[in-house]
Amino acid sequence: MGKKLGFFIPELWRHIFKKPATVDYPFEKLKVPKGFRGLPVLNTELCIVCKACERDCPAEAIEIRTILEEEKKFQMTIHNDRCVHCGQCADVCPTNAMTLNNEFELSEPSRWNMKFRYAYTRQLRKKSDRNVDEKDKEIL
Amino acid sequence: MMEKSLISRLKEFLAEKIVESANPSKRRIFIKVLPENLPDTIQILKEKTGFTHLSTITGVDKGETFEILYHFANKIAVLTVRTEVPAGKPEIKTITKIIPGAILYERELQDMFGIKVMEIPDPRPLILPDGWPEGNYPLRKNWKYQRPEEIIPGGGK
Amino acid sequence: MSITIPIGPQHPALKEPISLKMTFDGEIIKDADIRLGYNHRGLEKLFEGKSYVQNIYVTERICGICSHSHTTCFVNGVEKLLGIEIPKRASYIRMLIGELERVHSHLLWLGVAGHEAGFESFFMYTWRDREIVMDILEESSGNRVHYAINTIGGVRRDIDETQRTRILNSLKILKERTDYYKNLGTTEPSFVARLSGIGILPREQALSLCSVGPTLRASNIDMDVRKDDPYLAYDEVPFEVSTADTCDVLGRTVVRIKELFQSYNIIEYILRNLPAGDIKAKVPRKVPAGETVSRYEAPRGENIHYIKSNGTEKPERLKVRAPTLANYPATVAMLKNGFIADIPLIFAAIDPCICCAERMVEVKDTKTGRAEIKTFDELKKYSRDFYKNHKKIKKDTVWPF
Amino acid sequence: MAILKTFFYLLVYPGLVFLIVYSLFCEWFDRKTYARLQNRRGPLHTGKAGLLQPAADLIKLFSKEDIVPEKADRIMFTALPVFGLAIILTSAMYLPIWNYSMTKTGFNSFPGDIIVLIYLLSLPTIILFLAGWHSTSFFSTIGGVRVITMFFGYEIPLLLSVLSPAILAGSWRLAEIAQFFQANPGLLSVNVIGFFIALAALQAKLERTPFDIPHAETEIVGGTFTEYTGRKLAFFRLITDIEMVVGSGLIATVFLGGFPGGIFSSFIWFIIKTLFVIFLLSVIKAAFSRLRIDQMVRFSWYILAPLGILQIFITLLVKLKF
Repeated sequence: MGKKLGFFIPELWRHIFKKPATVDYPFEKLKVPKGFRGLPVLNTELCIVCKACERDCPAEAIEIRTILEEEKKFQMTIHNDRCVHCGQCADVCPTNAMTLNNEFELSEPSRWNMKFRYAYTRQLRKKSDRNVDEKDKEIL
Repeated sequence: MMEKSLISRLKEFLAEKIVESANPSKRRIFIKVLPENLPDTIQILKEKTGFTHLSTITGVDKGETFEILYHFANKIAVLTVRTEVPAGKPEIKTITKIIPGAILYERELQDMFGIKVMEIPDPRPLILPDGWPEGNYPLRKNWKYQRPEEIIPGGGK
Repeated sequence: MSITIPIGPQHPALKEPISLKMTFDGEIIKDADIRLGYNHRGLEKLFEGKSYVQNIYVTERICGICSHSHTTCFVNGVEKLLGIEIPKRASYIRMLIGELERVHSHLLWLGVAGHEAGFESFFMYTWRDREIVMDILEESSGNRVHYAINTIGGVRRDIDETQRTRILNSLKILKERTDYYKNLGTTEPSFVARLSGIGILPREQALSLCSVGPTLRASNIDMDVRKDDPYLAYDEVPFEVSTADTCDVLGRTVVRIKELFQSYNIIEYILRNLPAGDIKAKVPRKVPAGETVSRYEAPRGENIHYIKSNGTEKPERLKVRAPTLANYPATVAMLKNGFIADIPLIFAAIDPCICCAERMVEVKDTKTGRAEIKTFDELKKYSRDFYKNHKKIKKDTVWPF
Repeated sequence: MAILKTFFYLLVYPGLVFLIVYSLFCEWFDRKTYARLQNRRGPLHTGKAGLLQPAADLIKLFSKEDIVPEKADRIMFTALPVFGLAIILTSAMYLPIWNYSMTKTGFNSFPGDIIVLIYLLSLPTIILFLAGWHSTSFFSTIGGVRVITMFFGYEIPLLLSVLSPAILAGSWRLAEIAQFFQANPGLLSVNVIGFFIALAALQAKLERTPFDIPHAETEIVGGTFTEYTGRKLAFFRLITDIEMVVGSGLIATVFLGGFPGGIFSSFIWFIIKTLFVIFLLSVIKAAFSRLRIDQMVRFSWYILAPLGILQIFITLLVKLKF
């Protein structure tokens, strides 16, 4: 390995005329790839309140409360300030009601703004859903 | 195959020191020794069988006893030397004279389980803060912690 | 005359809090003492209270750089306890992500070495090229750092054909760039002068202090868990263990650059021989009682998890030993008799990941922290009051103009 | 009238206002070049293409809280930045920028002013050392000691290299040296080695990579400046920036033929030549890694100083021939 003084200079010189690699971020955004794990969102029409997501969330970011048992009214709170965006809720969801979207600019001035509440009536179970749900008890 | 011959060699060298031995899966060997035999065992392991690399020391709270596991590794197998000390008198001899690299793990053991390591060259706490109250050993099963209520700066809803 | 200087817990050379108490005689280090405990999150206690599924994501958060190593180590161990064999494709994908992670970690380290040696351009260039790997990882796993690709029994995402070709194309650029950095890192006179001959760790000392990873391999000991104790499908993949015999920081740099090339080859092999089939096996939720030791070659060295299960959904005990902790005793030995200027380089040469090494204790600050939480208005009021009183007491400190 | 003129010289051009504005511009130029060499963008959003960024940084520092460490020597700690700025502003007066014509040399051009300029340029180093010493913090003290250690290394090569053009021109007056080389531009090539030595020494004087040892961030935090905040730190930044202008002006005068023409053309030449020197300094900054203090001293005594003596021999040979 010979030592060469100024080995780096040609490379530096080449880069003066190159386009900078930096992205001028707030004005210019990179594309988010397919399958990015962003903000978790609930499709209330599909949720069957099996509570699998609440059970498996490692950050305890999902909270399901019963508002009225007779009317099957429930409230789900997604604490996005605790969420670690692992996507386990979407994986474990038997009806694909939970999904992660492409949103990545999540900063908010207050943590209260990051708690999303969904109040909804539980949907009637379809037969196919029930099968998935029962299997879910045994497997991950 | 290698493990079998290794176990037989270990039994040859350590003889009556091994209380029990197991080979649950490929390349994994567990042997159990009495706490008073531990430094000698490790000395023999290092000199005779080439287990020089101590991976880590694990403590497990088993209620009445504390289990201490010394994980050694070489190219053939991962050898775990297991020993148990009573919870009433948790004391173990240091192995830093044989393996100097064990010092941090032994200090960690002292911090987390309150197992006193005898003749340890540097007994200061390693990871617990300086003002940590005495007698609190976080990884013991009876050490419970109350997670404080979540307070969000800014207050209100 | 010797003086004692605290390096850390907050110091520009340290990216994470750790305290190094150094005793100097002039510019020469006479003694060094490491104090840990500034970055504790109580993870080992936390593991005992969470289910195995949750623990995948908790282990992932042990470290920000080698997140995949910890999950793979954990998941491999749990699968061993369950006694199941995961699909071949799944283990190949795990290996692929693991090697990509190694590439990104080593490129990051090269940049950090440049930064610690005051070679900012090198830092900027390597980190720019590291973005290529980060983009690959983001595309194939959905996140730049926490890939979350592992699940018990397999992986969560598959690699499709477009991703495969994209990774292979990116590898060409990476190989070319790494080749350039290899030449740059070993020929640039000012950089080599900073790296060579410092932080000497002789072979015997490296062995007796139980150091791991590139630190050990730079002392000419070919210990690599991938070869010694093959997990996943490493026994099928051809690769060599990279070593160097200089025992100094330059040797550690060389080892890492060699490993980069090995990783490129492994990735290429994996992508060319990716077996078809499932990516996930069905597994029960409860793990039968038992215990296992799981090892993994993380970018920084040997990573070891001891898992003890008790037949329930939650582990009885999960002990994590990250590679950085194993390298601390060696670091203290290396620092002695060096120059002040070498501290950041020697310390960086073990690629310290402090949050990895400290994961044990329940955070005590939360207890006192409660009283410290203030609203923004309170804080403003506090600062106003502070300055009112401040001026009264120290009027003479005001700038004379 | 003469007094007004002097005041104009001192305060506007080439004095205070011009120096501050131009040094901030040079800092922007340096940062931008450095960034482009590293494939980055550099300052971008303050002013057009980030032109006002250095000024914004300075204003920010001026508005920050001013802290004097309890154990520091309060008087020295406060006075040193001001002294430093005064010294460096004075040194700028000796650059033959506006009164190039030998018939109209001002009060500040006299035989031997090159020595005075070098002397004044070396004083800020002492100021930095004292600033580090009087901060009494560990890191500042080490930084101060490193400043003075380095000072012994690079000052001799700088002097040697700057003297050789003076010997060739047969004058100790900056304006005359510049005029000599304008008359014989071919002779500039004699001093090529000296030019590079002077560049290296100036880089060391400005404490930039590879010689940023006294305030090596990853080793000793901020070195000399560890304890300095707010206005005092702003003063030090200004000192370094102006030192860069004066130092590159000195190199441009003795090695690049000075600034010919009247008040306007000399102004333009001054800008072009100093920016060229600063560009070279930026390239050096980008191309090397930081040296260790012992390596730096060895480098300057084993390589720079012998080269400087060699340069003087070459100059003497050329001088004897012609």
